[in-house]
Amino acid sequence: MRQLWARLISLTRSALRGLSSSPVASGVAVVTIAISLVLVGAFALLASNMRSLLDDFGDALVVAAYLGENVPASEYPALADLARSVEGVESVQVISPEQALERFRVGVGRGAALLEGLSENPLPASLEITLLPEHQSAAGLGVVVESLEGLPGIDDLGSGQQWVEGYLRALALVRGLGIGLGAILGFAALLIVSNTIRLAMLSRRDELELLALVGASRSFVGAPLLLEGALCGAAGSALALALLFLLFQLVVPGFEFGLELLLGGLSPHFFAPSECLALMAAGVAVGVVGSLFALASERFA
Amino acid sequence: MRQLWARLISLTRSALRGLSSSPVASGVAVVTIAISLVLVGAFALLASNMRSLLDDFGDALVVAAYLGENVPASEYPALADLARSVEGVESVQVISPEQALERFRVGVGRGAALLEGLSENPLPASLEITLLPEHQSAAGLGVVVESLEGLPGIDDLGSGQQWVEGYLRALALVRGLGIGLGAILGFAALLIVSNTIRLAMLSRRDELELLALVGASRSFVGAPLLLEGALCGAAGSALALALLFLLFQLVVPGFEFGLELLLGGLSPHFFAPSECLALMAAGVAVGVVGSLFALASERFA
Amino acid sequence: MHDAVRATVGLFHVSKSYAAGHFALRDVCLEFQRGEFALLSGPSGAGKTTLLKLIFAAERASEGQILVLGRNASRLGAAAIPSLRRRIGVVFQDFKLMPRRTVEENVALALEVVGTPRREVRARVFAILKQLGLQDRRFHHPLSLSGGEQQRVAIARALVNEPEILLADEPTGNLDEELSLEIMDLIAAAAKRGTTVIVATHDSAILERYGGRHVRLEHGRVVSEHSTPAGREGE
Amino acid sequence: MHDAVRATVGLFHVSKSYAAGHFALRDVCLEFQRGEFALLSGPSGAGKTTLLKLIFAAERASEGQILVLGRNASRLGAAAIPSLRRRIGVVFQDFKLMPRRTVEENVALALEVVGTPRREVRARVFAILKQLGLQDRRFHHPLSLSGGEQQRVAIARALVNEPEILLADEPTGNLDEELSLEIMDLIAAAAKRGTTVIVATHDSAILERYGGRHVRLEHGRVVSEHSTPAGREGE
Ligand SMILES: Nc1ncnc2c1ncn2[C@@H]1O[C@H](COP(=O)(O)OP(=O)(O)OP(=O)(O)O)[C@@H](O)[C@H]1O
Ligand SMILES: Nc1ncnc2c1ncn2[C@@H]1O[C@H](COP(=O)(O)OP(=O)(O)OP(=O)(O)O)[C@@H](O)[C@H]1O
Ligand SMILES: [Mg+2]
Ligand SMILES: [Mg+2]
Repeated sequence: MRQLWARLISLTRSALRGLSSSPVASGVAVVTIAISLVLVGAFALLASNMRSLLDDFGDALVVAAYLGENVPASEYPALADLARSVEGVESVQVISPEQALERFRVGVGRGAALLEGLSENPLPASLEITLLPEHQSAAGLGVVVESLEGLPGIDDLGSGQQWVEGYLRALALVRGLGIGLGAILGFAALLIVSNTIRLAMLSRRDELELLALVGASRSFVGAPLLLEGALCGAAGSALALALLFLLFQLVVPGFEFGLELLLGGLSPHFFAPSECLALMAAGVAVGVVGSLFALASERFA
Repeated sequence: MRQLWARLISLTRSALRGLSSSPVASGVAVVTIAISLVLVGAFALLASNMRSLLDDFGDALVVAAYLGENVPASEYPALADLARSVEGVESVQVISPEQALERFRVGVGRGAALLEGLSENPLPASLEITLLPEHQSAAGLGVVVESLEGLPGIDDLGSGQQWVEGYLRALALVRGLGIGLGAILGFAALLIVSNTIRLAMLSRRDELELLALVGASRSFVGAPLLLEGALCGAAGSALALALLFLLFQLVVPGFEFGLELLLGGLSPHFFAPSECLALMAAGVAVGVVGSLFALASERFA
Repeated sequence: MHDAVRATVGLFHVSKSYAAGHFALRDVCLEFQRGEFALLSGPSGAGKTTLLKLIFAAERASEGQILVLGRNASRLGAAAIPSLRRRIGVVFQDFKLMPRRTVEENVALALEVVGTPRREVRARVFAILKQLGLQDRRFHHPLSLSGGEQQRVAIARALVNEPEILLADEPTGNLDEELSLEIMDLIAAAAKRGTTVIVATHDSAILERYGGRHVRLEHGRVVSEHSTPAGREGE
Repeated sequence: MHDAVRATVGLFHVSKSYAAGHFALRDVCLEFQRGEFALLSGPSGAGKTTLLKLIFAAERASEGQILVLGRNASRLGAAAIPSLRRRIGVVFQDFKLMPRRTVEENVALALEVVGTPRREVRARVFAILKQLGLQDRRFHHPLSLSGGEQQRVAIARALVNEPEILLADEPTGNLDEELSLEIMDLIAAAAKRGTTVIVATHDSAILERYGGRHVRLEHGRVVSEHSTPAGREGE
């Protein structure tokens, strides 16, 4: 146990010595890791905030059946029961014109200014029809809409559908960006970091070659280098977190209106502590993997 | 003239010799530039395609005034004239129910399957009201909507507005992403590239120091290094273009449906030749600027 | 284990060619015993450095067998090389010091690779640096040392470990005559303690002063070999 | 222009201290004339390399003035240093060859920095390599050369340019006696052609054989200085 401890201390010491003996190369590696992680992190932050928005979309994936103006309020429950019997419908809720206006106000945030000039409530009463999960798609929606269309008292199904359609596009957009850019970014960060560490090692090649000449085993050379990679990764991700937090604090107030449009009524949130830890872990992992790549690509013997 | 030519040839020769004398470092620099440009380029490609979509949005920023079912087709022109007299309105076009359905079919692409089950045309006739440029905003829209509301024969103004609202969000989203991620990406790429070139120089520090010792002037040392940066940048951006093109060819068919939703009916396009050239130029510029940074941060004397 | 074999270092019909057609060493047969002190001489390019490189497995022989401390150095796998090298001290012709480490760290390296405890490392490094007149320089970096000081650091690193074999390539090229002899005495003393010492040198003063075994290489071949029973170091 | 001043190199009360309190050179006054051949000796760490470094402006004097080819080397701006260095050939104690360039490229460098046309570069590089017995090695890389071969490449680079001043720091440390004298003759011949030559050396054979001016440094001070009217190189 004490043996192991001593070994760890001496390992750490030689890693730190390695880092400090080539300060420029180490600094560059740390900064590069930080930049890469800021990129990935900024994207993750956006995606995480957008996901909250998408959860809200789940609620929006309902069919609103606008009732004709000549339908008296007393008939609303009966109509709702009728709608409930349609296949693919999970639940039905009655929305009075007043409720509809209130919702619209909350939903569009500041955009609600749009409605202030109105002298009377233009919104009709409606049935908010939630679909069963298996019908929550464009095709499923079509089937349900077709069935609902035949019901009496329902004036229009179009509006809600258009909303949903607009949101489906936004959703596909965010997903597309998420998968595509996220994958490219992550992969690029890994490549860049491993290249940087490789170059950092190259600038110390003479030293590493000498180690082999005096009989250092592969693990004696490799272990501190991996630890150096891990330390660079940790330092880089800490720096990245700090930068992201700063960016977050600076950007959020400036773009308040834009973000409100983007995120609906939700206020933007930073990473949770566990997510911060995950980012740190990613940094360390990227550093270690980079060192491994570099070690594998350079042979010191 | 021949002097200059000879000077250029010898400069190029010594730059190429410099690159080939440290193949690993040069290779890493090229790959890093390529990766950075793939990131920026993939983003630019997406943004450029989305811009086409946004141009389409311009057309969508119209108010559709749905006419009541009891209004006979013969009164449409008179109603249109009336709408034209509202302040802020640029032009008004009459859309018959048949035209509306056709448009909807084209607009949603495959999503049109949604409409196939319909036995009769559910869409009403409408007036497509284009706003003057200065009214093409949420607030301007509000004013016009208010005026239109008082006109006879108009049943509903809501639907078009909701469409617009949904799109406004998407627009803000794309703009926000565009400004934020684009700026971060570009800056990050520049930092990463200049760091990489700096490290590549570090691995040849002995050589650069010697040049100073034998009396090489700053320009004798610096000029080939800048040219090396430019060559790395050119090679990197060529590689990036090739990768992007490959990515484009691979990704587009796989995500056809998603992209259709994202881009509406538009088919995705790759960079125009002039845009390719711009990317190359960006690569060269980044390489040169990176070399300048590196030269400024390292003093060889 | 190496006591069981006859010679500490044995070369049997060894040839080395870096590029086809040109031989740096050709059909060399030599044996070096435990505690032997051998001087290797010959003109520039004769193959002295190559011979030493083959012994500590920095190069592989093109032909022939090389036995070092009971191992076949010409056939050693990459994993077995470090353990062999840890038993050999080498003074490189171009010093090979780590420019970003202090003198102390450079010398300590040879002890660290064999896992010596830190306290012992410090004591032994200090002792050897003092012997070589470098105790004031121990926190300096190699680039801030004079040529002769760098050479002495390289010698300290090779000796600190008390290796079973000491290979020294032109260890006094940057030293004045007086210092040269002082340091050669130190190297010769290692042989007295049982180390097999092989020194490549051009220095005629050293060749005249030290007895023991003299091997002369020319164009990669051993052209003369003689032993004086006791040199000055035996006086 | 440099003909107008009395000495090619003049040091006036020059001191150099790398770290506070410790002087590598102390109050040195020396002048070297055009075509002079001077040998600089002294124990390891005496300040020989430091003296040479001051002359080609690789270090700055802590005190005193240094005139080189009519310029004040101790006050030269960074922009003026290259043009001075192009008129000085230097053989570095540690060679300082570019490991990733061939021998030919290494030597050509000294001509390229002064803008010599390519054809002439080739011819002159070949000629000097031949003089030094390195013509077969010209496409080799320095790491694949023996120590003595590397040293000769360094000498070739310093000489190829026919500089007005030649500074050589221990140029024969890795050469056997015979080759040493051959190469010293080459260096002495440069002095005959008008080059001011300053050679730092420990080699007693060279010190005995060559006349001219002998300067001995110890602990950073000039402790003895004498001239023999004509050395062996005048025979
Ligand atoms: N790595 C290599 N690749 C190709 N040729 C080499 C290499 N190392 C040495 N040589 C050649 O092998 C020959 C012997 O070199 P070696 O270094 O053994 O000579 P040496 O006796 O040590 O000479 P010196 O006294 O000059 O150091 C030389 O001609 C040299 O050019
Ligand atoms: N860059 C430096 N920083 C600090 N001290 C230095 C530096 N260069 C040299 N010294 C010290 O200055 C003194 C003189 O060094 P110098 O290299 O001039 O000696 P030298 O006469 O050339 O010796 P040698 O014959 O061993 O090469 C030495 O004690 C050395 O440690
Ligand atoms: Mg040798
Ligand atoms: Mg010196």
